[in-house]
Amino acid sequence: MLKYILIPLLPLIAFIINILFGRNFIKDKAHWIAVPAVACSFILALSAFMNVASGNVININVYNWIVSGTFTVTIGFLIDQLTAIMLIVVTSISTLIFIYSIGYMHGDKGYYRFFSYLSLFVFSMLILVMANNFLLLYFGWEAVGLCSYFLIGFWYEKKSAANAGKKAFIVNRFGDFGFGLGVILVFLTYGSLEYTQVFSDAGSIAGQTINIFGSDVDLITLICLLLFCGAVGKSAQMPLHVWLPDAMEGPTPVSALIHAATMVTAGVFLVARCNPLFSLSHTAMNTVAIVGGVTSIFAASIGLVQNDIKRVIAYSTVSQLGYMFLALGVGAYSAGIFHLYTHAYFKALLFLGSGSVIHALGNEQNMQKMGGLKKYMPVTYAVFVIATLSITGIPGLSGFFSKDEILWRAYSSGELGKVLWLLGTIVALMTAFYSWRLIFLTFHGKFRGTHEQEHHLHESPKVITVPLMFLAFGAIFAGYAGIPPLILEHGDKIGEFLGPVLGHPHGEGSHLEEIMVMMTSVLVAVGGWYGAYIMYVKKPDMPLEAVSKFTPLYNLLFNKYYVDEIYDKVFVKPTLKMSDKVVLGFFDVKIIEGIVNGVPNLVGAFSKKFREIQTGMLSNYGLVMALGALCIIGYVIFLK
Amino acid sequence: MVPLSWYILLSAVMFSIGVFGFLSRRNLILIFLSLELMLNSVNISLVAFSHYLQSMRGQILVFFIITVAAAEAAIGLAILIAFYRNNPTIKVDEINLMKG
Amino acid sequence: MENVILNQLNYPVLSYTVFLPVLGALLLLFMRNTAMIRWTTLLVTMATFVISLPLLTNFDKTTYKMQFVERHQWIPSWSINYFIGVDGISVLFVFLTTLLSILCVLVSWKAIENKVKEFHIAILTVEAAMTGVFISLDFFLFYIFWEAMLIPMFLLIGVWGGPNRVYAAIKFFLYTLVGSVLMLVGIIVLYFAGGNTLDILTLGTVHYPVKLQFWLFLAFFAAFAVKVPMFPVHTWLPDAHTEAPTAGSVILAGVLIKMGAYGFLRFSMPMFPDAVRFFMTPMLVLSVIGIVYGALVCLAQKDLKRLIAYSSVSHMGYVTLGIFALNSQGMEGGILQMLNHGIITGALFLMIGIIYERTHTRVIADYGGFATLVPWYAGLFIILTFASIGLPGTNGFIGEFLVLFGAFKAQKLFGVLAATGVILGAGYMLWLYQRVFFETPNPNWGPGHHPLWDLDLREVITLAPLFALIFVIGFYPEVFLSYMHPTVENLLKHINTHAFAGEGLIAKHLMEIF
Amino acid sequence: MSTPQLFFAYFAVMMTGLSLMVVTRKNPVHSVLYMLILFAHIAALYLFLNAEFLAAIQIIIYAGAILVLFLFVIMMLNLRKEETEKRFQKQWPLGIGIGVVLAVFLIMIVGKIAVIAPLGPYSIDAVRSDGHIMTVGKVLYSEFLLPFEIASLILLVAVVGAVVLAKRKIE
Amino acid sequence: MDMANYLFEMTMIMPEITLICVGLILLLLDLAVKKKEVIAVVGIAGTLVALYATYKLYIFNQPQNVFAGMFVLDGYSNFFKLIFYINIILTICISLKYMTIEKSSFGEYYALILFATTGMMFMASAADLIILYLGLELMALSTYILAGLIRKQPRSNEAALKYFFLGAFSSAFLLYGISLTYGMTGTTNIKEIAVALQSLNIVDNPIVFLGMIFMIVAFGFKIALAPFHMWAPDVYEGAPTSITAFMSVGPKAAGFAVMGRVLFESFGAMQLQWNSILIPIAVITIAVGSIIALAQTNIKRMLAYSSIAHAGYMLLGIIAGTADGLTSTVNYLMIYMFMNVGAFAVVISLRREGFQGENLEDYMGLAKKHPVTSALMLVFMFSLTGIPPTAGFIGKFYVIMEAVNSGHMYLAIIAVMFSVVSAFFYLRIVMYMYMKDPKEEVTLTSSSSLNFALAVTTAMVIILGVFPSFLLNLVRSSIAG
Repeated sequence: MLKYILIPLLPLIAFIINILFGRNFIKDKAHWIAVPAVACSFILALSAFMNVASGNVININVYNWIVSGTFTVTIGFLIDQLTAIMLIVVTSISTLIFIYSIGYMHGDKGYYRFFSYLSLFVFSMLILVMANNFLLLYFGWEAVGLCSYFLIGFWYEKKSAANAGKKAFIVNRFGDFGFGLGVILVFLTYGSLEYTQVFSDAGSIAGQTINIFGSDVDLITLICLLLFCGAVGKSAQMPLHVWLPDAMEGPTPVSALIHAATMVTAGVFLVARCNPLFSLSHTAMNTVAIVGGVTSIFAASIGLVQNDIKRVIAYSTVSQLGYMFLALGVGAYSAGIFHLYTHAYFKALLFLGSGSVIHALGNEQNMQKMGGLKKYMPVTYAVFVIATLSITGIPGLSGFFSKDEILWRAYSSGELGKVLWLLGTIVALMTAFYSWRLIFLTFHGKFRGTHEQEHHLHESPKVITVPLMFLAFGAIFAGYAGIPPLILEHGDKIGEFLGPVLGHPHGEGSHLEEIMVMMTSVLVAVGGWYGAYIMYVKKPDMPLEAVSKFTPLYNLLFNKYYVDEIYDKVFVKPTLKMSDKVVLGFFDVKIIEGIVNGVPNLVGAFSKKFREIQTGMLSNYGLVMALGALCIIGYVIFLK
Repeated sequence: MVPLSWYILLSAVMFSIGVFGFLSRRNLILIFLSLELMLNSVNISLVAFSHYLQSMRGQILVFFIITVAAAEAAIGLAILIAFYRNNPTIKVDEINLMKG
Repeated sequence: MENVILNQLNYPVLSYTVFLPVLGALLLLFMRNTAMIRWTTLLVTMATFVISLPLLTNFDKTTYKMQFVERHQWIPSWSINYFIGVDGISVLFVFLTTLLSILCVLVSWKAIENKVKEFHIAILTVEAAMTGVFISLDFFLFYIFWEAMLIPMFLLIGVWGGPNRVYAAIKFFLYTLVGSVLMLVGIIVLYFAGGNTLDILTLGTVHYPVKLQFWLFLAFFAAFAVKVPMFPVHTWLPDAHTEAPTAGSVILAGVLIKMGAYGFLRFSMPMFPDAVRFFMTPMLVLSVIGIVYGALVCLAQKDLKRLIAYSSVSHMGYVTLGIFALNSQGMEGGILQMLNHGIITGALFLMIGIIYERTHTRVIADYGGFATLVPWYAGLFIILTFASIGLPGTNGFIGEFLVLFGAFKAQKLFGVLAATGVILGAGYMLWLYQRVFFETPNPNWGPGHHPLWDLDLREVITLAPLFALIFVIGFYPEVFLSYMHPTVENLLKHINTHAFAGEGLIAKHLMEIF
Repeated sequence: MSTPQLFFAYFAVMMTGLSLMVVTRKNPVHSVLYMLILFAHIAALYLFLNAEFLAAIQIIIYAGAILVLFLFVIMMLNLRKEETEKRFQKQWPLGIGIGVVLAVFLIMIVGKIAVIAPLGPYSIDAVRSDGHIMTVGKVLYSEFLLPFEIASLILLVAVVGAVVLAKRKIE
Repeated sequence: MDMANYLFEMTMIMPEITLICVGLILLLLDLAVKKKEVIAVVGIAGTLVALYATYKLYIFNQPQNVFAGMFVLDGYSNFFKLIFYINIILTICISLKYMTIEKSSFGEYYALILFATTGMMFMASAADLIILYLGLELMALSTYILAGLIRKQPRSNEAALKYFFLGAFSSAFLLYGISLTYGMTGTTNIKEIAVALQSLNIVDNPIVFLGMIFMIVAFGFKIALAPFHMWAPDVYEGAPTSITAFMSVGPKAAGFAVMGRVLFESFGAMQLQWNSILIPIAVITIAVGSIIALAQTNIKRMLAYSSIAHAGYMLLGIIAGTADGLTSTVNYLMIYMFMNVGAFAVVISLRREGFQGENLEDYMGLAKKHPVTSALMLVFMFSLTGIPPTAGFIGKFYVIMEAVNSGHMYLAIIAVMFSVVSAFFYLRIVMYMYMKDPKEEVTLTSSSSLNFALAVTTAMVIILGVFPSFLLNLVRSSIAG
């Protein structure tokens, strides 16, 4: 039992040691604490995976966390199939990225800080996936947000970094607002927050309604939607996607680990985890699917025109996350998780590869100032191509299997599904286009940067390239865990493995259709490549022409549909303005303080007026006395 | 017979005149005189009550009032003189060193 | 005496806790040397803390009854007794009070340089009075402590405070006095209504007419709402917090404003159950407004201390929200949130005091880049920031979650609205943190200009207990929650069984009133 | 109207008139002299009410001592310019108003007053048989002994006070 | 009248006789002895003898009516006498140095204090309106003189003048009231009036009512109830500070003594009527006192208004109309004496040759140089505000309790609200002392007697605040028994 607790605990210990002693003692040896810790976690996770694979589900309660009246919640861990996969994804990628960071962050003055935050993140993420109840999940959920905040704002002296960190946290809070309420509602509905209990009772409330703000709402739908709010925030779905591109202000390993492979997929994990609840509500499922679909095309379209290498990948991430939600929404939970799993590898690879590029160029991120790096950085180029092949869904690589699974599931799940499939296919086309565009702009053609940069161009050191290779391995072969039954009977190992948790969805549709779907996706992948090839290699002038032809569209896309600007104008500015001018300036200062100070001032004014009655002349005094006596006589004798 | 109320009414009128004098005159000495007028009006009513009630109390009280009035006069005029030494006025509306 | 447990220790632990500081204050009268004064005060506060510890360790957590009770005749002609004791709620606040007092002395070690003796006398007397408030079981005694506290507090703000201290001090005093005097009238009415006694426990068992309950509730509300402070009677707080010296702010935020909420729990709830049920919704509304309002104002603040002060308004909104949710989660959350707020905001004020000693400015814009300049300080501050936001793992989360849970359970709308405060809270705190600590360092500071130095040992020691508590409560809140379970359960049972029930009856009485 | 009533009417008219003269004269000396006449009338009224002793001391003390003291002070202060200045204060209309209203109130309230309490032992005959002075004396030195003593104390205080306040030498 | 009876009657007024004799001795002593300290000591000693006499007279459980029912010796009067004694002692203590500075330390000063107090004692013991009147005049005449004792100072002259004229004016009202009451009831004996009211069935008679109103006006004047308070600020400001302290307690207490006695014993049956007068008076008094005090800059004047406000609070006990109510008033008086005289003692200590020390500005930064005096003033100010644990709170608590008990809730609320207003001007003193920087150096005059007075008053203010039981029992047993 202790070994399972150690999985999250080791990174925590690493964090504590590094944060307390890093500054003065450990300094640039911080990785000696962090890397072994997370590596051990990985090993322990593997053993846990083995244990689960042998059919055991581990559910341990460590101690009672909060007890209040009937409300009880424990610190406890559940390691089932879903968790086991997540554990592997998290710890393996973490380990690789930790190692990568040794090289990447070398010489940074916040080196120890970086590793401690990263360790803390791993701890939080592990808590998130290992929790056996909603509140502990929430704990991990918030904690990863915290780490994300720290790491995005790692170079806090840069205003944009500080802003981005803050933005990420606050935008996530919007999601957590719903998530928190959802957790509360779960308890109020089921009387427990434990997964096992909640999910076994899930069906008991089907059809119940709840009166909220005067209208009856389907209870289960409400719960699901509230929980989904959290997922939307964390996984950067519309309309809360705005933080993720900005999050690229953080160091690249962070983008890879947190903002591609692990944390952002927490939302997917959450929905998958709660599949017994979601399955009960069509509305919720459709919402998930639509949000996912819309987000994916929305983000992909933005990615088409971005110039910042990391931002392209970031939008790609958002888009891929949308894919996963699309999968979840059509009931293909295992497909979603499968894509999560494969995506973790190829997206981490993309990020780390871009990190390698950025590192080589001295923190240049604008692709327009790159080009022709192929010959300087062959390893990076190679892994980049692998990752791109994988993400675009070229058969034989991981991405193909998971992506195809999703598209097929979508296609086979009714009319909405067909629409979503179409959407997904278009996204796939776009994905292929911008991914190849990235490669062509970065690695092909002529170098467009400064001479000095050119002079320093070199392949990254081993400590960076080796993890890249490992990831590239994952990007190629991870997908073989889920070969479609169409191709290989019982090939969908992962689907079967997850079956106990996520169920066995079966779409309706013929083999023919399935093959057609598969062919289509391969076709669009190639089509995307071709388009990019034409535009960026064959006819390099074409993009400019296109821009001048479709200027409004280009501007719309380039400016990310002006979402940030709209939020700023509609939410942020008015709130700040209202709090300053209305709440503080008018209500607090004018009205409340006006009364508070006004009453004493009034009394004071009275005082000044009344003291004038005291003229100092004794006849006046006598007059007042006599008048007083008269009033009394008049009042009591004549009026009463 | 003269009814009791006549005396009392006379006393009341004199009392009111005294009050008027007290409130209206400027000269402190006249204010003082008005006070004496008020006291005398009370005395009249007391003696009248005493007479009609066939009780001695009223008259005794008058006796004391006159005594006190004498003492009051002595002290009052002494205060007046002491005051006049420092502030050569006895106009009541000029005496407002302290106010507010 | 069947509903209390007499003091089983062989010394009057509660009396010692209250009167040791008084004794210390008297002792200080005869001292001249400032170092000696400081050390004496420190020793006295520490001794008080140690003496009060058996309250926690020997506490019987299985009962709601008053414990460590002492009772002596005091003013027999009004049947008033010296009657003190603690239950699962008050014992926590005694702990908090004695703990924070030590820190107040420590943090003032260098900050206070004039009228040192008077300052420490004020600290000690305020400690005694605050402890007294929490342990009094006789209304008269309670009121004496309640008001007596104002005197040293008034001086603390007015004598050792910031530039606008006099205004703040007088505002604080009069504001709270207005509330208290109305409560005084309420107490007197209770005295007669409850059978010529001021014994709080006895008064809590009497069934008062509904109409009377309404008026009394309002009278008590006046006192408690001002102290909490609830919207819209909160405006004394920003001034008082801002102008007070660090120790004063800590006392204010840490303990003093808890008394309002404590008053609701100790008096309003058991004595006026019908009124409490009737006023539940208005109270929740005010709480929610307080939460959102306080948070919004924080967004607009330009002064460091003022911002924290307004955040107190917001946080105390959670407290009252939880308490008036009238379920065990809300109430326990509310109580815990009181403790949490004492710890977090207390620590925040300590921190601000520490930095103020170095920079002598409270304007946020004067800061910037302090994470580079004073990294340890920045590190501790971020912990407080997140504790204040209510991040899981810190104590703030437990309180806030339970409160929201309770509120949502009671009335969904308020739960939802209050939860928006969580978003705003993150907004203003993180923005504050960014402006103070992030970005490039403000050129005013740093080597060559105005030297800054990081935390020294005394300051770390001052802060350490609070940070420890933040995590202890965050990870194992049962440490404190376990004390309050029986008490809260009993209180809720009391409200539910004692209320006349019947909304119709309440409505009928209401018609009579208006 | 019977003879006593006619007498009373005369006194009433005279006394009211004299009172008004006292409070309205410009020259204080005139006021004092009007007062003197008023006191004589009052003394006569006392006689009318069978209070010979009081009538006597009204003349002796009030007229003889107190008024003389007043005159003395007026002379001493030598208030010449008094005659050229206003005699009433600014508030005199209010004074009149209050005086009139007070008079109206009092008249309305006490207008119908009559003796309702049980009568005491000092009927006119009883007083006549001993003589007024003797009767007063007897009562004064038995029943009203204590007040008498206090009155003496008051006089003592007056003496002390007058000396302390008005004596010339200071320090 | 046989001798034994006569002696017994003389015993009953032994305290008064003692004070008179001591007063006379002081007058004579003044001629022989130069040192005023001796006179003061003799005066205090005489007061203690009188106190002892009163203590001895406590043996009578029943009220003793002597001098043909003119004089009554009961717990009520005895308790008031206790207040008066303490008042004398404290006043003499704070006067000694002060009157020397004012160059008015006459022997007569001390004698007059004793005579004035004798008058008050007669008032407290008066069982007949004649005694009441004479006692009142004895007190009043003495205090007129005392107020004007600093002959060189125009303010003092003016104070005496105003006090005298208005006092005489109010006496006329009193007499008019007495005369009407006498006319209707045929008696001036306080008890017999009550009997006559019942037996003649004239409780509702407007003439009786009018008589009562006039008496209330006169009493109200002595107590300084609005609107009969107008003299108070001027006189308090102008009079020698020690006499201001004396006046703010003695005559006020005596006024309450007679008011309580007359209203409760004579007009007990007319409680509804007099309540309908006193309630608005109480409200106006509290309001006027508290509000106008806010604008004052002279501390004596401010304390004068404060004393007006306090009179309003005390009136609440009378309004309650029960023995408990009266008890609360008397209790308040006792407490008020300590805190008020204490405050004046501090005011006096600021007075020195060539420096009045009466402006609020003079208190700026006092705490810096004179922490002890400032601390004492702080105690007095908070006590006057009514903040526990000072005695002022006990006093207010009791009267408000009685107001509530008698069903005058709104009065209680008004009273407490105005006590908040009053807090502002008391606090201002504290604020000046502690929170402002001194404008000029203030040196304090102190003397052992003044320190003694300060020590006693402070101690009492705190002790009575924390352990009020002793005083409460004493008052209760005095008034109920």
